[in-house]
Amino acid sequence: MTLWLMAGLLFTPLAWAVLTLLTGFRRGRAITWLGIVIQVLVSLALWAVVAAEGGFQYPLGGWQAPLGIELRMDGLAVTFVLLTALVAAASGLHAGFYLDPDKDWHRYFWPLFWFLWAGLNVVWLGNDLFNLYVGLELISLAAVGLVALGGQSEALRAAIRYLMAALLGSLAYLLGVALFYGQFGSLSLSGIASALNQDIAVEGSGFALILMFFGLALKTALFPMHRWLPPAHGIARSPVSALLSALVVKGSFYIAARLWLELGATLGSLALAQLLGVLGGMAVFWGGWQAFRHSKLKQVVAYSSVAQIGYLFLLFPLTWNTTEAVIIQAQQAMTLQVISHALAKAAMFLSAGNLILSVGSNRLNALAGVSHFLPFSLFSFGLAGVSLMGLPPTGGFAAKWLFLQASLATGQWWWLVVLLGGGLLSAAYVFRVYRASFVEDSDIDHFFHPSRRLEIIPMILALLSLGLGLMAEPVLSVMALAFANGEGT
Amino acid sequence: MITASLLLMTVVLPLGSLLLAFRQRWQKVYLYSLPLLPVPALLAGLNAELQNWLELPWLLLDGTWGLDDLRQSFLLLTSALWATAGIYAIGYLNTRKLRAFCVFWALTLTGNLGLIISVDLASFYSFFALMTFAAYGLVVHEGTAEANRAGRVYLTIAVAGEMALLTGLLMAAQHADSILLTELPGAIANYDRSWLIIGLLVSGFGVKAGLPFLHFWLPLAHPVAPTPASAVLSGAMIKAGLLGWLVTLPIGELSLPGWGNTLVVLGATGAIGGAMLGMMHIRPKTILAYSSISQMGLITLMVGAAMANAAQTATLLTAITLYALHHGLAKGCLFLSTAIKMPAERRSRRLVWLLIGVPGLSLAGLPLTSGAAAKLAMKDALKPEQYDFTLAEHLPLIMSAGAVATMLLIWRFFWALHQSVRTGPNHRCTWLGWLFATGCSLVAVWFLPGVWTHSGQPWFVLTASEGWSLIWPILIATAMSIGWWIARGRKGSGVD
Amino acid sequence: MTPFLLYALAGAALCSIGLFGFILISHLLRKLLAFNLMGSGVFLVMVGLAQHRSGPDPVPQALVLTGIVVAIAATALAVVLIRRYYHLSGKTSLEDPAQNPPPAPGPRQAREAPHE
Amino acid sequence: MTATALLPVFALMTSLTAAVIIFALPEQKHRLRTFVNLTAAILKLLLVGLMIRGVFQGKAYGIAFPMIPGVEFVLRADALAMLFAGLSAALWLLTTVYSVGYLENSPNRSRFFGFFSLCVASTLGIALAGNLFTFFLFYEMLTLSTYPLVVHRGTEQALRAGRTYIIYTLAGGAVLLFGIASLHVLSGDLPFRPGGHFADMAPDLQMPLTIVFVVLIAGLGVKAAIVPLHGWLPVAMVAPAPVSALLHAVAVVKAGAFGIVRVVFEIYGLETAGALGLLSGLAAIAAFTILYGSVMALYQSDLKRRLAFSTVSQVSYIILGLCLAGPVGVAGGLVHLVHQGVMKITLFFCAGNYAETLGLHRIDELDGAGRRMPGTSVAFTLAAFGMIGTPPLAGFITKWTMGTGALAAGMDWVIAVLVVSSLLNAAYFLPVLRRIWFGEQKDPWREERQWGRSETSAWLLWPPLVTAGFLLLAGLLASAPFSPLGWVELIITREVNL
Repeated sequence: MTLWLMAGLLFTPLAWAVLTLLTGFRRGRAITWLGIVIQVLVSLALWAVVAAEGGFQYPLGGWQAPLGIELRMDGLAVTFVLLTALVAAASGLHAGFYLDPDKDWHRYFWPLFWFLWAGLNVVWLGNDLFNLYVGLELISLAAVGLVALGGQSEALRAAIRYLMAALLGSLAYLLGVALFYGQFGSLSLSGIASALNQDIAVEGSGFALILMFFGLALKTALFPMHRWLPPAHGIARSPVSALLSALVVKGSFYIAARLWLELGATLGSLALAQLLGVLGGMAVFWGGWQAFRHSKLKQVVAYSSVAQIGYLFLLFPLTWNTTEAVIIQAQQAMTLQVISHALAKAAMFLSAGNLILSVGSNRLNALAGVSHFLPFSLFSFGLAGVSLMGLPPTGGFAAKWLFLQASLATGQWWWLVVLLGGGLLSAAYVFRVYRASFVEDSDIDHFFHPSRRLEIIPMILALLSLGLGLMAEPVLSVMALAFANGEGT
Repeated sequence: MITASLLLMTVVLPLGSLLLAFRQRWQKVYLYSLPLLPVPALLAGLNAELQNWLELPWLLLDGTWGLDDLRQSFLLLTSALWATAGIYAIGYLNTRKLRAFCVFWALTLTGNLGLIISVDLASFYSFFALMTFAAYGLVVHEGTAEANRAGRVYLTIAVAGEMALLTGLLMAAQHADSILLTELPGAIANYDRSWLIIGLLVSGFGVKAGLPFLHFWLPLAHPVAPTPASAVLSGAMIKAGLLGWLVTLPIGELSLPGWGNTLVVLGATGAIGGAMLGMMHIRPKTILAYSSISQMGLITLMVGAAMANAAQTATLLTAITLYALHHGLAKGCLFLSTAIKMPAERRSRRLVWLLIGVPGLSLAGLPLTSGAAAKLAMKDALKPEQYDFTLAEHLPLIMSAGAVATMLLIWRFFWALHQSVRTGPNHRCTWLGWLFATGCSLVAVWFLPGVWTHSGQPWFVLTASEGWSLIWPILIATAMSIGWWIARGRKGSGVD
Repeated sequence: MTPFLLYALAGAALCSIGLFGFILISHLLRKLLAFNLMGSGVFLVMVGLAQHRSGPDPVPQALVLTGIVVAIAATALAVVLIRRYYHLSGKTSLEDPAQNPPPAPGPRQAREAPHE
Repeated sequence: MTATALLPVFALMTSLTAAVIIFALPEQKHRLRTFVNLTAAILKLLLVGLMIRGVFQGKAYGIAFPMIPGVEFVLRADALAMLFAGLSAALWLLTTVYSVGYLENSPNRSRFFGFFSLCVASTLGIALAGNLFTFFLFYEMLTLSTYPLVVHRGTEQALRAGRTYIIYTLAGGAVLLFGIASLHVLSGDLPFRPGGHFADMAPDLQMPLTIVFVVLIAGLGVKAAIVPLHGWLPVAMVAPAPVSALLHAVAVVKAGAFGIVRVVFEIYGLETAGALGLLSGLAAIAAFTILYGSVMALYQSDLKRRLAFSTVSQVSYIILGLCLAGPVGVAGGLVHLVHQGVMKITLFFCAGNYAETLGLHRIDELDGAGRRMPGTSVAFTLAAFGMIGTPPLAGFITKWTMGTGALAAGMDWVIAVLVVSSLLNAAYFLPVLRRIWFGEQKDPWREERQWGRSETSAWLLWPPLVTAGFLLLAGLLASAPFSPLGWVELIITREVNL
């Protein structure tokens, strides 16, 4: 049973990628939707399985590591798999209506979309560092291609910039992998961890970790290395931006988090932990400030991604040699933040796309008077915004709450400034959008109502991110399974 | 049962009458119904059995209404006055802003009657406030600049008074741990900071009672109101303050010479100073207002004495009641008379002047009038030998001076009235109301409970026998005014 | 000082040279070459370091092969993008258009070219 | 889970579903929208009424489920909750009626009523919240759902007001969140419990608890408009009259005050708070706020602004009442929660009527308005006298009870505060009344709208009349069992257990 599920999970994306490569846009769309259905069902099934029986290891094709590929299927992984399925499905459906079928290069959206999905699944499930690398590359290349779909030179410029950053990042990561392998002769996280536990940390392996973190942080667009993200996410077509902000950046962060949780205790250091946290905090403020300053809707959303990613990096200082309870709390916070940001940001980008479609402009003040027409998209945008602000009952709030708890428990009160101040800052830029939509002075009469199909999708995502706060308990309980049965952290 | 319904009607009828204000075209009806509003109160005063409290558990903080003999006589006075003034108003008022007048009349009436019949603190204070604020409407009714100014002064001082009251009552009630007025005096009596409460209450009610230095609003407000309103303001509402004193202050509970002195000083100031100030004025209603201050001053004397000596409370209370009744009625009909137009033909004019004159002289204590009775009562209630507080021995002097001053002021009033009076026909109801009032003041007063006898023999006789002690202040005053008249070279005199 | 370590150090050197170029050079193609240089450096490190244990180790070879494939794919994509970018904007580097005014459009025939 | 347990949820749902339906309705479906609005309001009133009856008979309604690890979502209907819930439910119905008339043929109605329902839903949630966390949840929801109402007009001024409002409230929310989180770290998830949780606390907890208390009050004080956190309130006046009415009478301001009540009674407990010496400080601030608000009100020439400052002062009565820490004083404070709501909403309704019917906003324009709009003016007069504290109106009951409580608690200076503030109230209300009733109309009304024989639209006229009736009855029948005072005494005997 699980065999089939795993197979479905990994191979449908690749197979569909090849299939859609051969077809035009419309047929590709039809095929894709079929694939989406399959993927969603599979992911749900797997989630159910893990929820019922807990995580398990899965050697691909029966070959053991190191030569074979071994997949780990624990609660965290399966949660992210399901999240991916949801968001990707939403973006895929939305893209089907949103993209213009008559632009011939749009047909490439489908294969890239599927490659991306495949890469993501590999990253969630990958258990040895090299597979993770491959997955990362797959993601990056597909993502770059998607960005380039924008067509005009600006898009390409952003894409190339993105590509360069991504390549540099992955090389740094690969170098780290090389050093690790050189030291421990093993590629699986658990293998390295056990090796570390036997003999004390070999000097220099800290450097490998730092290299990897540098690479991953670059791909995750952590504060000083975030410059490539806003143009790329801003210029891409809305469904693409949704995918990128919601999932792609999370991929690299996910690897960083796993590295830290398994190796950080021995290889990491207080300085490193605090450094990452501080960079995250600065990302929160800088991203928020930029989002507040920008006048283009999608730029605002893109910069808010920079800010939101910053929160994730609080994981590192909050899990640095503290009690198990706090570590769990921080991990839960991180997971919730990833999920809720993914849902909210996807909803935001999709609805932003609809709004831009409706008023025919990317500028913020073009939204004046939009609320006349009660566009669904505005509500979706608003709800997603609530989640970004971290107000109850959204998932964003739940995450913030847990972060607060963790930082108070570890006495690292300075993160409160980040959490509360960041929340206010995000409120500032979100309310700038609301405000713009409430302005009455311009009486716009032209307002193109996008089809309900386009509007309902972001609404669903937004509602999910809203409900996550209320449903946090069960979600986290599944996520915790992996931690329960030893495997992982 | 009958008592309950009467008491309820006392308040409900005037309030219900407000419904008549809904339609502009009903205002005439409303006007004609004004005299009927106080009727239930009148009946209640006449035949309600006393000390029979009516419990209203849901009202405010547990309402209790009822009558004792003090309240009964005040109720009679007030309702009678309002009734006659009501009749008078029918004739007096022109149709302008009629509806507004009726509304405020009804509200003030409700307040004034309600505070008399209420035994619990909350309803008492409620009605008191209602009366205070509604009376503003009567004061500024004419809408002239003068009226507005008077209204402003009135309201300012009144609100301040209300606050003083609220505080005093609060503290008293909290200490008594009950909101029955009957409990308050005892509680205040044995309270270490009773001076504070007493001070607040004295000043709070003093605003209404025209206590000196709290009286400024009174000569402004009473005259500018429409005449019937002035009559009730000066005749009835001013007594509300007095009633407040009598029911809340620890009179008869213990002797407070200090307060006795204070009140006596204030009373003397009011009695004489008020009269003196009144002499400066030429407008009849203003003079009457000042005379009210001076009369209340005399009453304040008695209150002071009562505070000073618990033993004398009983006699003093009867005297005070009597005086209050007499002054209320007399002052009422004097006020009403200010707007009477003189008939052209000579004999009937004489008659009118006579009818105006007698209540005036009764104020000064002319024998065979209620005034004489009141003065005698006061005299023997305030015999100095019964008291031991500092100012006790000056009381007779003050009283005599007061009597003289009163008489002087009355002459001044007659003269001023004579100057300002116009001849012409009067509305039927104006006559009726005025005659009723005069009748009450001269005749009916004798039949009021508690007025009939004193130490066995009827007042009426007493006033005759004690004649001289009453006459001489009148004579002195008359002589003085004649002298003054001659000095002014026969230019316009008192009566002709 | 085994030869393997030598390989590793050489790889490190290549890496840093590549990094140097990758950061400093603004011309996109040369940037790409610099990246490939880095890539080979990393692979060299991988193979080199892995050897110091007893006996040859198959795993790094496999890894490096895979790595090379990935690198080729990346390079190919990069080349396509750069070419397209050049045709659209006529520029070979990524300076902000804000700094220098929008350039003359690239070769016309390239724009019309159907296969683009 | 029985139906009784779900009653609070149903009550909450009525307005939530109403909101959703209304958002879905197209703008021009006015009749249908009004119908939905009123049905929801009435239904909710019924449900709350049911709960009140149940609670009176000692039933307990509630529902709880875990939300975030270590935190529960708790809805609970106790007597205190019912006090607030009943108020909001009753006033919601009236305000809905009023706004239907007020917003007749103005744009964006569907948006307005949608957020309006959300706003009321959150108010009910605040009332029913069973622990600080749930409270905070609805507290923030309230903030968000009121913003669109404040900026409803969409004018530059409105938007600026909205900005001020949101800055104040969100900042306050953040502070509150900090307080709640720290409290949670100190002692876990704290359900509201009569007598509080810290009756016997470890001495080393005292310092942190004190700090947390200050933080919590600061957070809640923003909405409760405690000086110096009141800045948003007068500015928010640009909102349409029904919104101001709601903001001032039930929703926002009361949410803050109610929160403070919960914290003082059921988190810390009066004794503990008193023992930590927190109440006296709070009392001082409240007293200052009372006087400050009244003084400021004197200087306002715009009717609504004057009312706003009067709110600033009036709400602190509630807080001051708590600080009296005796059964009577507390009763005075709690009962003012209701009384102030009824009186203030009446005043705002009337102000709205003057603005809508005659286009009057400034006080010096009101001359002679009484003769033109007697009904409205009577309501206004009653409410104003109530505010002054004239018997037999609701305000008197408050002042009397608080006064007695203050004396009982030996805090005589409170009497002085009460008296002075009453004087100030008189000073800024009586002139208005004088203009309304006795002023001679000088120039024609700004923009008069005729409604035939009636003075204004029935939708606008009746709500203030009804509320005026309430505040009269609340005073007259104060001793009746279901009067606000009666209910508050029930609360005190049952839950505050002093």
